[in-house]
Amino acid sequence: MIEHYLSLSVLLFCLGVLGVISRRNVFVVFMSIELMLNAANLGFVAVARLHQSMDGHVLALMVMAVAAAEAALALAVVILLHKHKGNLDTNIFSLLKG
Amino acid sequence: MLDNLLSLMIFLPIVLGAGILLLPVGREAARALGLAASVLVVLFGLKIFLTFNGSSGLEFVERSPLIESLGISYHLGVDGISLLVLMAAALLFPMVYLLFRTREKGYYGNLLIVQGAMIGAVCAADLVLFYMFWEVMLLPVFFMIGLYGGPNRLKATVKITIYTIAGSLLMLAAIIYLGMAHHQATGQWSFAMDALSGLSLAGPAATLAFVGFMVAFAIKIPLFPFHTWLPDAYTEAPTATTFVLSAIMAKIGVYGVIRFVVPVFDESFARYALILACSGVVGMMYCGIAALVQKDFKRMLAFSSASHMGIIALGIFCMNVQALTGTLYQIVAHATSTGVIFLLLGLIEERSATRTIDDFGGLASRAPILAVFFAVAMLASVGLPGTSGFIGEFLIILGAIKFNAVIGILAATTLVIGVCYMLWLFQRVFFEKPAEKTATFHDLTAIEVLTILPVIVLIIVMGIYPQPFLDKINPAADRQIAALAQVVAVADSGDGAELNNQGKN
Amino acid sequence: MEGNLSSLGFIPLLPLAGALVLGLMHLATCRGRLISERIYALVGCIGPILSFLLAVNVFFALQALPAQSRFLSHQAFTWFSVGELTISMGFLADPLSVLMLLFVTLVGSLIHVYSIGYMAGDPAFGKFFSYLNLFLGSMLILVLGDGPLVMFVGWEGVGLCSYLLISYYSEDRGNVVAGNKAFIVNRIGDFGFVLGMSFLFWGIGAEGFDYLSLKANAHLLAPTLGITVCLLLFVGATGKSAQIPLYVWLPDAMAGPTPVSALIHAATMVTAGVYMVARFSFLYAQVEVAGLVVAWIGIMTALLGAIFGMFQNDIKKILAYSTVSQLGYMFAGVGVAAYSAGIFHVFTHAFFKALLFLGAGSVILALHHRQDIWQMGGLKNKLPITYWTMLIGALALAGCPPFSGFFSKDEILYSALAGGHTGIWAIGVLVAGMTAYYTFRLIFVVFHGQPRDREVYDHAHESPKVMTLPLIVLAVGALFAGFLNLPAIFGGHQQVSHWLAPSLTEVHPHGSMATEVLAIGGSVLAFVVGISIAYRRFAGGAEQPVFTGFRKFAYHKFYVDELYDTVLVRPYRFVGQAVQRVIEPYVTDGPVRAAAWLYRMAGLAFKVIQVGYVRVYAIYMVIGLSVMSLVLSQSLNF
Amino acid sequence: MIDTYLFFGLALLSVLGALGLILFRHPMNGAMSFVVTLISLAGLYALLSAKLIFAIQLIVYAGAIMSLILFIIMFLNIQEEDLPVDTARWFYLAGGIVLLAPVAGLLLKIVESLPGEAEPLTEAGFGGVKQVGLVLFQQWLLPFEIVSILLLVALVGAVVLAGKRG
Repeated sequence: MIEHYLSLSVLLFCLGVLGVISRRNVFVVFMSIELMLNAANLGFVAVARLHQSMDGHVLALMVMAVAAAEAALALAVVILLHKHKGNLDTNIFSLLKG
Repeated sequence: MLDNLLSLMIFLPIVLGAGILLLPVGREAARALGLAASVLVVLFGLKIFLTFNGSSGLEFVERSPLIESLGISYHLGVDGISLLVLMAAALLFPMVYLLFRTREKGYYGNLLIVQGAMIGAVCAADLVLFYMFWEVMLLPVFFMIGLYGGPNRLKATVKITIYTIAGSLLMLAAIIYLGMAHHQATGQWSFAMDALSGLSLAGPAATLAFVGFMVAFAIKIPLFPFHTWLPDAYTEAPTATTFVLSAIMAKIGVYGVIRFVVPVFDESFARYALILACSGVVGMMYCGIAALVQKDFKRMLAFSSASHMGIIALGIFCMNVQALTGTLYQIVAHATSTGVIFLLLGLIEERSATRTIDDFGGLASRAPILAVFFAVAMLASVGLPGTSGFIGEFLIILGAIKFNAVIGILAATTLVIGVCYMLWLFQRVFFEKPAEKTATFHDLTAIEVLTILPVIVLIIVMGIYPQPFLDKINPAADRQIAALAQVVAVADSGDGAELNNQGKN
Repeated sequence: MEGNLSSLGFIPLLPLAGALVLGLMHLATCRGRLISERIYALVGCIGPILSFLLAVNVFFALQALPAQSRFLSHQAFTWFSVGELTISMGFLADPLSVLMLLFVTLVGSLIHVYSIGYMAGDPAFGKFFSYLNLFLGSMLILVLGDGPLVMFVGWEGVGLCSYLLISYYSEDRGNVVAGNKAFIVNRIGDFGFVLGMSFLFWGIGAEGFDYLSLKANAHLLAPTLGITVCLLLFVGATGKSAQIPLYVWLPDAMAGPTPVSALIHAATMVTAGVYMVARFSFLYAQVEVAGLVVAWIGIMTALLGAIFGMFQNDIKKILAYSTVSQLGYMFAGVGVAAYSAGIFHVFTHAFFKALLFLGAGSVILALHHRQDIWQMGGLKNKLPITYWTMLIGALALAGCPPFSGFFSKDEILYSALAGGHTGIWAIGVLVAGMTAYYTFRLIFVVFHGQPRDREVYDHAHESPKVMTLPLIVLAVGALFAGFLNLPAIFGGHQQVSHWLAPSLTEVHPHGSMATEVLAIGGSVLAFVVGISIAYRRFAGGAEQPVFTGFRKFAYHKFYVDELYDTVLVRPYRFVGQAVQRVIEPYVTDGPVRAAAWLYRMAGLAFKVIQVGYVRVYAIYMVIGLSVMSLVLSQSLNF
Repeated sequence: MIDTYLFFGLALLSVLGALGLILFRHPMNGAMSFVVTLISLAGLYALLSAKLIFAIQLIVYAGAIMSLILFIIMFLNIQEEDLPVDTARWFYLAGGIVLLAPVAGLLLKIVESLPGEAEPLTEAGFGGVKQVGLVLFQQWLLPFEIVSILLLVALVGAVVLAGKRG
């Protein structure tokens, strides 16, 4: 049964990656990253169930904390970017172009 | 407190330097602090010199584990080989603070750090510790040239940094190889010199490691053809940095070869000594000839310094006690003479705001004391008997002739080559009619005279009565040559035979 | 070691201390003249004179010893000691060095006194005396040093002083260039000297590197090494003593003040090479080939110097070439193993050549620094003391019996003839004739005939006593020094040769009476012929001739300077330029620059993939992840 | 048995929600669809007896974080014409799938090779607040504290960034 959970986790993770590489909207990209984090969380919790150990839960908690921190910062950045450029297209932020 | 003299000499300047950089300290305060620290270091250095026994082993040893699992320890010590290099690194610095006052505080901070790191590199008896100091030594130079240098400083500083780091990384790889070789041989990790010099290394990997070390040191010395960073760096660096580079840092390269390469890679060293000696001699001639046509006198002296370093390095490769002692002696002799020359040059540049040789003339009549000081240092650098330069140069030539007559004869051309460009420089700058830019030139002030005078006296004393210095060097040099001779005798076949036969002559 | 004499160390130390004191005095007061010339002169002369007195003392101490053990030495301290090399700062007084010592300190003291007059009014009076003292101290170290290395200290020291004094009037570029030339050419010689010493050390020096030990071990030296050592040392001598091919610096060295020319470039320093060869007589006696090379180079230099001397117009240049020529004689002497003859000529030459130079200085000063002999004439009446003393010097130089030069020169020529070196003798006689010719050409043109420049003549005046007194003393020396070594044929006992014998390794040739008469006859004949030609041409007041053909060629010194410039100096500079412009940037620095260029190119190439879009970077990551997964799933086994 | 049905139901919902996230054009729709995923994930946590995580998933994720995102989306008042045009979206998707296939393959292979099967029943209190709290504050105290610093930094950073004037 656990492998179903883990397989689902893999599937969700891949969908998250697809979201990051196929979309240009900052929000969608951001939420896709959240999706990947959640996929990882599912993996943690599933394996915790498998081993009857709650360390996985703790890790999941930490991931959530990180996700929260990330959300706070990322959204602040998004607001800034929107203020600067008035746009949400990731392709217009290309200052790193070599 | 005085039990840890070496640590004190290393970390007093480093800590103070870091403090000056990080804390809000004024420019003059930084200079005063630097001066105080360097004077303290001088006192410690003198104490070490006077209480040094002249045994062949390490003295003033400090040892405590640093990374125990890898056998890396904080291991310091001084022996006859490092003593005079240590003296050069310890004694010359106060002059810089006394003579130049127009720099920013960061400059003094960097100067302190570089001094501490150099003393650390000279005293380290553990390869990893040595490597750490070796790298720390470069950083302040990077800042001093990059921030306070001449108009083309960026190019020069990038070149010296990348060039030197490239060499250092090769050395790091070689150090790691040595540690592993020790681990394989004894089952224990160690990077201590005494442990590593007992290894018998053979095979292509050992040769590669030897090359790694040699390249690192050859770049620092610099040995032909790795000298190309030097003219730019010496020319663009502020004078005090040039002084540090030429008078002391280059010597640490030479010292590194003697201290680390010769005992550890004795076999490879003996095998490639002839090639290395050729490189030294060719470098001496090449740079000497190049010096003659320079128009900028700092650049000319940069080439001159490189030329002398060729001869100094040659002394190591001759593998006999005269040449080695000559090299060790010449390290200090050259540090003092070139040091004074560069410092005086800095003063001249400060006063007349030019470095083009053609802009000068008649300084001897405007500034007779300066001219006398310069002349003494110049004569020492061309190896006139009665100055410190002669003893070392003669011993090296003598040893070179024993090693290989052709090399010896070529080495002796330094007598002529050196004098050609030096006299020409002296003529154009100090003699002839006073030029426009030197019309209002004023002589050294009392403080400047008092600052430089001790070194001038040292140059002459070391030329007339060198034996006390040589007594401290000799036992260690003897021991090293004896160890080397044993290896050469054991490995004696084809190419080693010639050396040995000449040695018994 | 037959005895220890600690006063030996003071002989060089006194002038050196004088130099230091004078130098400090000069430096301390150079901005305003606070110290009068009298004090400088006093301090400057006290050292040399005390040294002279000490030297006399040493001479008597030595004389008191039995002939074969006339060695006094003093080891001041261990100079340096490394491995088998141990050099002590030691001084050795033996007959040879004491002879040198006596005349060096005597002539040196006299010239110091003379300089008080000659340099009066010079703005750097103290500096001049400091240099002069330094020179004398170095020269005394050279003479007294008990081994080649201590000698080398003095050897280089005198070279330095020579440089400093030639460039003394340093505002004039020409003088400085002349000084540089002297120093560099001397350094080329020193190059040979250092190599010679080194080879000698590895040959036989391990047992002790002083003359006495070396002499004791000389027979151990391998023959080929012996030749190498002798020739290399002789290279040193050619530099210092202005022999072919390194003589070119000496004529230019006349740029210095005249007392300097007299002391350094005539009487003392330039004879150091001869002294050195005589010092190493135990080596040269072993390898005849080396001796022959020395002799032939010497006699050819003598000939060349004489030829050049005949066609010069500058009074000091004439004397300079004459010095070159006489030095050639000396080398011919020591080359044919007549060491005592060579040294004796050094000894007499010091007197008469110093005398001639000082006389020339007196003339130059009288004429307000005019040196062209064709502006002089008829000065006999205006400068009587100078004239008469110079005449004595000239007769001695020309080899007129019984002046000192005659005996010493004759001794050399006789030794050459008796030793079977007829060619050397023949050239020697020819040169003797030429010497007489150019010497009297100078005397006649300068002192006889009518004044060529009336105004100059009217302002001429005899020099002060402080200058004429040394002239007179030296004239006495030039007149009588020859009698010290009177050969048997004139009823003498050759005291000097006997005195020198313990220091030298020489075999006196036993020529027949006929040889001796032939030698003397040749010399006298050459002198008579030379002087009569000079008399016919110049005694009546000839005008400056225009040189053409060979004479012009000789006047321009066979264009040797130009040749050296083209063959050595210019190529050297050219190589320097090539290194600077081509080799340094493209060859030695080439690989470094190429590496930097490659790095930059690689950067440009990889820049393409840095598109700047976040999404693309994510794709790169996924690509990497994908590749890693592929590899892992191949390699992992479940 | 029921848990199997529940699992597949929730799994289907979560995948559909995720697909909605990456396919809907407007971020608002995407976000609403993502909420579905998050809630169904919370259900899955419950199925795995992770009670505390279940609760936190609902409260913090589906509640706090998502409402923050939605708030910002609405705050920025994004119009249809502001949205970037996703050119060649299908190309990227297809390419992404091709690239991700080996990754997913590898991961699934690892999942398949997991040893053993979970106990059907858990201890009483597994995943409860108290038990997780004990683990958290006993074995994971230091990381927990570090996370608290991280949150603080994020807080300060957000304030600084948002406070900047364009």
